[in-house]
Amino acid sequence: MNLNVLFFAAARDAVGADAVTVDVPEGSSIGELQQLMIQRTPQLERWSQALLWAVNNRYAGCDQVLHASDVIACFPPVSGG
Amino acid sequence: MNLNVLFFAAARDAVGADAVTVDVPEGSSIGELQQLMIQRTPQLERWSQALLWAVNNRYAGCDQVLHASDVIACFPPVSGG
Amino acid sequence: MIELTTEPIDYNQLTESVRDHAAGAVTLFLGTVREFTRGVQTSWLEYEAYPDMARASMAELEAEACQKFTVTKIAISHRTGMMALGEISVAIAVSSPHRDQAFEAGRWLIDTLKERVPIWKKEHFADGREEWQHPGMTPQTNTTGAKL
Amino acid sequence: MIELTTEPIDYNQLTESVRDHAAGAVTLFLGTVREFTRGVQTSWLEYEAYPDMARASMAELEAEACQKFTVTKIAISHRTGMMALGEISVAIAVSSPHRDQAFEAGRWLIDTLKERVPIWKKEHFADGREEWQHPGMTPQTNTTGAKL
Repeated sequence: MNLNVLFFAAARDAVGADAVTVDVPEGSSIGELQQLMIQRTPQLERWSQALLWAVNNRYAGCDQVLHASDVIACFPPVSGG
Repeated sequence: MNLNVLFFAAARDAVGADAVTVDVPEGSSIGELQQLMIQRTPQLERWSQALLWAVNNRYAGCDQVLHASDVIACFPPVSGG
Repeated sequence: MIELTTEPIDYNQLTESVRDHAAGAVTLFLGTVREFTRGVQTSWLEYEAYPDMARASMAELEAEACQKFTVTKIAISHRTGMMALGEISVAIAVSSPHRDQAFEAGRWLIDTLKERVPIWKKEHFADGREEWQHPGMTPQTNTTGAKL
Repeated sequence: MIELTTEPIDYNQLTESVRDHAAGAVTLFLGTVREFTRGVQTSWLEYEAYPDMARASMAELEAEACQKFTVTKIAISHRTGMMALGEISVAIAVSSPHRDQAFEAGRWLIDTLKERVPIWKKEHFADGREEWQHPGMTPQTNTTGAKL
């Protein structure tokens, strides 16, 4: 299935795009998506311990299973306020 | 010596005046002044444990010795804010 | 900045007066006239001050807070006279490089102001009663002292 | 009330929105752009948000604070885009019957907003460097990751 992934802040700078579309097997998890993204964009490796993921506007853990309709985002630790 | 004593809030209501002049011996203390005031105005008795005194805009203890030029004030526990 | 006023407090001006490029945080505290206290309805409040000492005492608080906390600027305004429900009786603005100290100093200032500054509040209740508020003296005591 | 805006924050309006006859206390917190951090001079800041999630996340904070604390009303506004020294990046207003809870809720809201809400700050330093701020990643790490 195709997933659209949004990137923000330094993660967007690393990827070089606001969003990318990736093709993953049905039933893939956030953890698997992250591995794939790091393969495609080695600059993300540096963030591997710190990268945060959100699905449908909520933080998601590594084992959350993804669906084609999900709104997925990836970003570094937040620093608002 | 004559001392002018200011009263505020419920203490003023008890005394029935914003200020009174009392004649006390030279070298009198706040404690002695309070005893005298309670004799003159028995309604103050009720506040005897709680009455606060100030001399020249600072809180004063019972044994502070008074001088004719002092600005003296007497009032109940504060409740601003 | 220290102010004792009979006019409505302009907390916007107070807050602007503490803003500073050295500060990353500003806290503002407003004390407002609350309608219900322990189920009893208030109609309006009256605040009385011993003005000279109240000003001196607030200036002392400001100086003491600058010693105890890492603050950039402090502004305190207390209003006296009659106040309707919702009106502001006191405003305290603090700026600091960091938020921790802005919160701590703001909290300490209002707590200590309520303990020390010679200002008194008289409640005018909806049932027509009126009563000076004196912390540490129970309402029971207040009521029985009716000759006051 | 939750707001994510590119315009200057009107903290006066925010504060008015939480005032209430049920409240005896209002706290307002402002985060402002500070000139010096650990001796390094900032020229201006840039804030970026993930807007949909930031709004949802701030609304969650508001709901959670209403559970954890005795509060009357809460209003949160965060600004994004470029901000000059002294400008307000975030404002949080809380009203409560009593001051303890107004302070506690205000403190918890800004602390938790900084942990959770997907907004990022980029420092533009006076020496021309620029750097995304990421808590938990040391400036050292940030600098060596220069390909980013």
